[in-house]
Amino acid sequence: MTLHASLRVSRAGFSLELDLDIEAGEVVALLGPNGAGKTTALRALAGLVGSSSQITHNGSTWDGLPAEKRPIGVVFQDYLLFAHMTALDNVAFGLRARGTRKAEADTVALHWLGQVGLGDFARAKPRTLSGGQAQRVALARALATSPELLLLDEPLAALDASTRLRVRSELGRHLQDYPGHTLLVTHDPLDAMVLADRIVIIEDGRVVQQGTPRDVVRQPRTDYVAHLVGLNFYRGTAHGTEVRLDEGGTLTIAEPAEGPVHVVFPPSAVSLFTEKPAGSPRNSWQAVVSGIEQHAHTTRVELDGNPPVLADITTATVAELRLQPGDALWVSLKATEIHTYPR
Amino acid sequence: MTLHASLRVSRAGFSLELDLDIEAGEVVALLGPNGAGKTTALRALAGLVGSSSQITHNGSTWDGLPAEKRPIGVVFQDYLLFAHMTALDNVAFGLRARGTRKAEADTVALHWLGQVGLGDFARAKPRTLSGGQAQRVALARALATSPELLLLDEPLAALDASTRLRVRSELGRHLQDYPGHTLLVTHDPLDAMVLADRIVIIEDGRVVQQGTPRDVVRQPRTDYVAHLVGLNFYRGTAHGTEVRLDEGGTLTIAEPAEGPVHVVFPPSAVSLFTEKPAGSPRNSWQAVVSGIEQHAHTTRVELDGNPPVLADITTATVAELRLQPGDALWVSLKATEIHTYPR
Amino acid sequence: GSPAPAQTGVSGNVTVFAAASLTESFRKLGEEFETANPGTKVTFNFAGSSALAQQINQGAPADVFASAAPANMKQVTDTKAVTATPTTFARNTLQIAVPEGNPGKITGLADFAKADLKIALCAEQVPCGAASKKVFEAAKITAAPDTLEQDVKAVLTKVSLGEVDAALVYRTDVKAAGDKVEGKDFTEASNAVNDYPIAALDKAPNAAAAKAFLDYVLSDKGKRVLSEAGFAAP
Amino acid sequence: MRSRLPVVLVLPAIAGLAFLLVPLAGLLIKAPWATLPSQLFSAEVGQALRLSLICASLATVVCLVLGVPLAWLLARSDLPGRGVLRALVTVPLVLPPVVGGVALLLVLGRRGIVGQHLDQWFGISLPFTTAGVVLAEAFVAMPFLVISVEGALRAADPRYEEAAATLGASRWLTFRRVTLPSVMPGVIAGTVLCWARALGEFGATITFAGNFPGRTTTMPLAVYLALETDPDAAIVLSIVLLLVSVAVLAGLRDKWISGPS
Amino acid sequence: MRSRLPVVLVLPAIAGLAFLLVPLAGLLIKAPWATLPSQLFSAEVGQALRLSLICASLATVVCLVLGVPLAWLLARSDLPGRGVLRALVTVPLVLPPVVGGVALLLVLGRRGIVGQHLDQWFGISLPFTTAGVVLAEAFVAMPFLVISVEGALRAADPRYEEAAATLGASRWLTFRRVTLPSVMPGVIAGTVLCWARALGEFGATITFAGNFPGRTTTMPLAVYLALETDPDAAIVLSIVLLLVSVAVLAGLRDKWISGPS
Ligand SMILES: Nc1ncnc2c1ncn2[C@@H]1O[C@H](COP(=O)(O)OP(=O)(O)OP(=O)(O)O)[C@@H](O)[C@H]1O
Ligand SMILES: Nc1ncnc2c1ncn2[C@@H]1O[C@H](COP(=O)(O)OP(=O)(O)OP(=O)(O)O)[C@@H](O)[C@H]1O
Ligand SMILES: [Mg+2]
Ligand SMILES: [Mg+2]
Repeated sequence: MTLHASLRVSRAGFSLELDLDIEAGEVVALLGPNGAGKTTALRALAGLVGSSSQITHNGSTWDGLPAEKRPIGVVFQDYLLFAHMTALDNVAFGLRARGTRKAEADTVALHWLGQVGLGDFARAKPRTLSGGQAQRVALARALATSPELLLLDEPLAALDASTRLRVRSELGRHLQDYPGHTLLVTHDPLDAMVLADRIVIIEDGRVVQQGTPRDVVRQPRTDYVAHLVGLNFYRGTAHGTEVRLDEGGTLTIAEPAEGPVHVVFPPSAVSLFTEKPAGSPRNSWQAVVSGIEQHAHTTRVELDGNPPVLADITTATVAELRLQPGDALWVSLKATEIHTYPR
Repeated sequence: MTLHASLRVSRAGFSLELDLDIEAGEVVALLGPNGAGKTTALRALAGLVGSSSQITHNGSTWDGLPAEKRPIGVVFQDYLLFAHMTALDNVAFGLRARGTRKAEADTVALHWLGQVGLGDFARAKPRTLSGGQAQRVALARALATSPELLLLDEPLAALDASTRLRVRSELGRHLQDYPGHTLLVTHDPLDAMVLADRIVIIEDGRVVQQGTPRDVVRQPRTDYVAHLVGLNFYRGTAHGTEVRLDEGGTLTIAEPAEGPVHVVFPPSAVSLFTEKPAGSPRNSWQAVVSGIEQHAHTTRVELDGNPPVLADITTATVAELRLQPGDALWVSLKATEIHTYPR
Repeated sequence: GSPAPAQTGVSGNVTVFAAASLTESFRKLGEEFETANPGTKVTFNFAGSSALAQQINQGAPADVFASAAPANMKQVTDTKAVTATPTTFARNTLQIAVPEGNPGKITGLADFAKADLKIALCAEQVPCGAASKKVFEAAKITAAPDTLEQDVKAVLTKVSLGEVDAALVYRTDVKAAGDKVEGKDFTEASNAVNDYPIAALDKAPNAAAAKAFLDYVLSDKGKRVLSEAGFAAP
Repeated sequence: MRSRLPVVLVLPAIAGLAFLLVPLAGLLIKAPWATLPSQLFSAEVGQALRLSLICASLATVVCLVLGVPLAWLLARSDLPGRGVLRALVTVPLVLPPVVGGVALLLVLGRRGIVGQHLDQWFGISLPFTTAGVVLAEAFVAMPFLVISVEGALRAADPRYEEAAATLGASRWLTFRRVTLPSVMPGVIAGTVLCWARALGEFGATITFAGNFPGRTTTMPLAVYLALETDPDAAIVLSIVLLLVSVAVLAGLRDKWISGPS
Repeated sequence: MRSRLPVVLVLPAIAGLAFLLVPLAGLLIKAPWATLPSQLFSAEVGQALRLSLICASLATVVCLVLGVPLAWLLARSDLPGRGVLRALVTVPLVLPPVVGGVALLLVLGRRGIVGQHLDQWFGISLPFTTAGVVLAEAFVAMPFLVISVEGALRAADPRYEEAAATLGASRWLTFRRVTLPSVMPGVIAGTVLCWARALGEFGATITFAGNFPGRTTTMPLAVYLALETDPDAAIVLSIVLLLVSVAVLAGLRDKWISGPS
């Protein structure tokens, strides 16, 4: 059973043209930069925005069906919890709207509040909840009605790092058991990677890449996607084991290729030296440090050169090299670490 | 010049007791789980919450000073952009409130909008901005008045991954030049690590750990912090090179120690085998796979054992071992990878 | 009656506070007075007599007060806003008012006791209600009203819309209401005659003109205008 | 923690308060207090007061039942000509109440457009009845409710209603459980206006429902008639009406307000 | 995209609309249209209409200047006894307007508590002047504005005001640039109520300001006098008042509403 959606929304200065197929049980993540139209796509699916979209599910069409008639659950980007109801009543609302009796709805709602770790907050009013707590209530509210299509607009964005891991794996477990279709809008490639079976990346209202998380991670097709998955990314033209990059510079690769290719390698594959390295790496060029960022276990160094490059090095190396912005260094890279694929 | 703040807020079921010193030019990140009181602390500093806090700055006290008399800039967790003003007017508001003439205020505001990449959206009303765009306008609004104390409540939370990197490094650059004091509330350890000179971690209204990002990363003191920085974390008692863990199990370490210690090691230091490994690692025990998560370049495996442990392994290894939840495996760990420090 | 006043040579503004039921006749009188006394201007303040009495007692700059009932005049003499003795310049008697075509088949005052008819009377507190009460007492009839209205106009509205079958109102009001209301005289009406008193105020800003206007109302010309409106001479 | 109140706001606020309250104080000062107890406990005054409270409350209920949906229709539907409708709804405010009463008689009176059928077919006659008082008061007071509630509805964030729709709530359920509670302050303000206006209603009531003690004589009618003969008594009666309404409003509002928030 | 309007809301809404509009239709049907043009273009009616519009608008300005700050004080400050103040502000609604006029006379009349000093010291006398009309209308209409605006203020999210404070805005600036624009729909609703109520004001006006053509005779007073002499003309005058107010409201509201949103 597939949900076919052909979403078409146009408004001044922006148009969305997005064809989405979501299998039953499948989780599709919609990734894209701010303003790409992710929320708009979600609203079109939910029936909240006037559009000429066509949606068919299980042989029936949703076109013209109002939001409340669609078997959906939505977690909104800014929660939209009903301020005058308790957390419990918020979660029970969807069930009550479907005619479930109060006692039963409350039991189910309490279960879902427990699932998001807020069992003790059943009687709390939304305004007394912290941002993350509110987000988790919104999540419980959307899940409580067991919808056929679950729409999540940044469901984890406001959660703190440790709660996020917990809620994410819980959400992951639920989505695995969940027989319906799921569309997850997120900025976080890790959320998409962990939760989604397939990733659709849109920019400016159009799909720029889609595929399994593994494919997207390994073979990004735009700067945005490469940035997202943390790879150095270039366009170039291959002749055998040599790739001439469009923005300047040449790289030697291990597996021969021909024609226009994308070139990627992880920042951790890059080594930095104060002197021109001898040894085996067949790629080495000079570059100037333009930025340094301390990450948890490594340091990311941004280098301007031909080509420019990001390098992840150990903190020990930073201290040893006494790195400062403006320093000129030698960048070196093993040909075997470079991955190419046709454009 | 130091800003001394002794923040005391009490409300039903929650109290905050937090002493903070922020040097001029210093960026302090306040980390903590949902409901820990981060926003409350920020509101007490801003003068937005009735409290018996004492704040002194540059020899003068802020106690009893209303919010509008404090030289502060705040980015709120949910933006709070003025809906009836354009983005430009929002950003110019603080300058206008300080008596700057309209033309000048608009010029400065436009500059700041440009800084956050929204120069083209000067005339847009907040409701037409996407979530991330709105957040960036809020950021520009707070920065535009060049406040002495900058308070940021999750300033990057709604930004997409790629914009986030860009805005984060811009923010980082601004904070470096910025002579004032900065308090950054965030869930994201990476934001804290990249932007902050010092990290203060609170749980339930109390400081549980503080120090430089490096110290916090290397020597977490609570489960929450360990989780945050992605380390396996245990409490134990050392006798020479042997540590008896409180929750069960024993580990052999390289550097001898005595008495109560914390024990940490990164998930990437853990290897998994289907058979008991021979070879050098002096620590090996049996454990059962309880969860598997696909990350960008590695796979994280959660294992139940004595002790339980997280392992990061390559995706190739996952395929090779055909890992499934419920599988029993051998965990192995080199003694040299384990770091201990006194409790 | 008194003779028509000679040209007095008065000028300026004269402010007359007059009961609303005098609106039509006093406007006419005012125009005639202005023509007869060039250089004068009559300004009217028409409202309920009691409201006018209140205003005068609160220091309103009135020259003349023409009340629809002695009781309201008494309110201003009580406070010494008027110390001269007021003069009665017109009288009004009650008539039975029925809607056009007399759907209730009203023949006389006795019909007012019928419970199945809709009957409107003035409330006792207002002059026409007090007069009605006197009439019924004299005729030894217990009226069965459905409503006790606050003024004659309210009663007439109900008669003209056919909401009630009969009402007791002043002859002048029946006349003013036109075709939609028919008036029927009845003998007991003579038991309750309502006097309209008029007086100049002690603190009248234009005492001379006030006197002149008062005299004009009491003159034969004044009487003619008032009798055209249905008032009886005092 | 907040700064001092700004003079530029506080001065006009105090002036406004004085403007509204000093005349009331004037009434209190000049009132013949000696007669108050005898007035207060007279059977007639008690009757009028009870009738006033009952009729104003019933009229308010009528207004809530009809007016809140009307406000919602004006604020949320996409009817053509909403602007004109909205203006038309305001009109009974402008109509002098006596004319409003005449209009009601033209429609609901014995010979009225609708009233003649009510009379012939069902034997129902509204003028001169307590029901007539309620109708007259509701007619005059409803616009206050409609306009207040409509204002509140248009200020409310419609995305909460979208959230309710995605949870499967029909428009009616959404209205009841999401929209209405979120505009409660506006509804309360409108209800207060409406009740107070109904309580003070005079012109339309006496024109449509007449004045018969115990049946249609409400306090304003009693006050008006007292003004004719004994202005002091009228002032005392007004003060009684005022005190009762202040007591009711001060009492009820606090209860209502602490409820939903 | 949204579902059909729910019957349970639409039916009462339509009933409410009918309840308000059918009596007006009744007036229109029974009005002696033949006399309309002559009435409409008579100098007196023109004068009364102009005076009505001017006085109601001035009274609305007075109410805005004093009432909006008062509403803000009631909604945002932490004055003790706010509940009682709020109820007191509602009181002029309940007061029969005639008594309101008496109260104004007691205070601002030539012999009134304040008025005698105004008269002695400044030679200002308010009763029986156009200024008196404005005051009487403002006195009666202000509570409508205050209560509407206060309701809107209490429904508005105070955190936006906090955000303004952190940007260095004083309470006054915050009020002007943040609070007021965000409660604009409520202010507009209140202004409409206030203006309409002032336009229809009769009892307090005739009592406090008297009934002097060209100076204090507003349309409702003209209607009252017409009822004395020619009831049909009274209906025609009322319709003129209605049409003008509908035109003004329909015109203005659309302009105001499209402005801030
Ligand atoms: N109500 C609206 N009216 C007009 N334009 C809008 C409206 N909402 C969004 N837009 C515009 O439509 C485009 C898509 O916005 P959308 O909210 O779908 O983006 P998004 O991908 O969800 O962004 P974000 O990640 O920041 O939430 C943007 O250019 C935005 O400015
Ligand atoms: N207005 C309020 N009234 C009562 N309790 C509140 C209020 N706001 C927050 N709280 C409570 O105070 C505590 C601290 O909340 P706070 O918002 O400071 O947490 P936080 O650390 O900012 O959380 P988050 O990361 O989710 O934003 C929580 O227990 C919360 O439930
Ligand atoms: Mg979005
Ligand atoms: Mg927070």
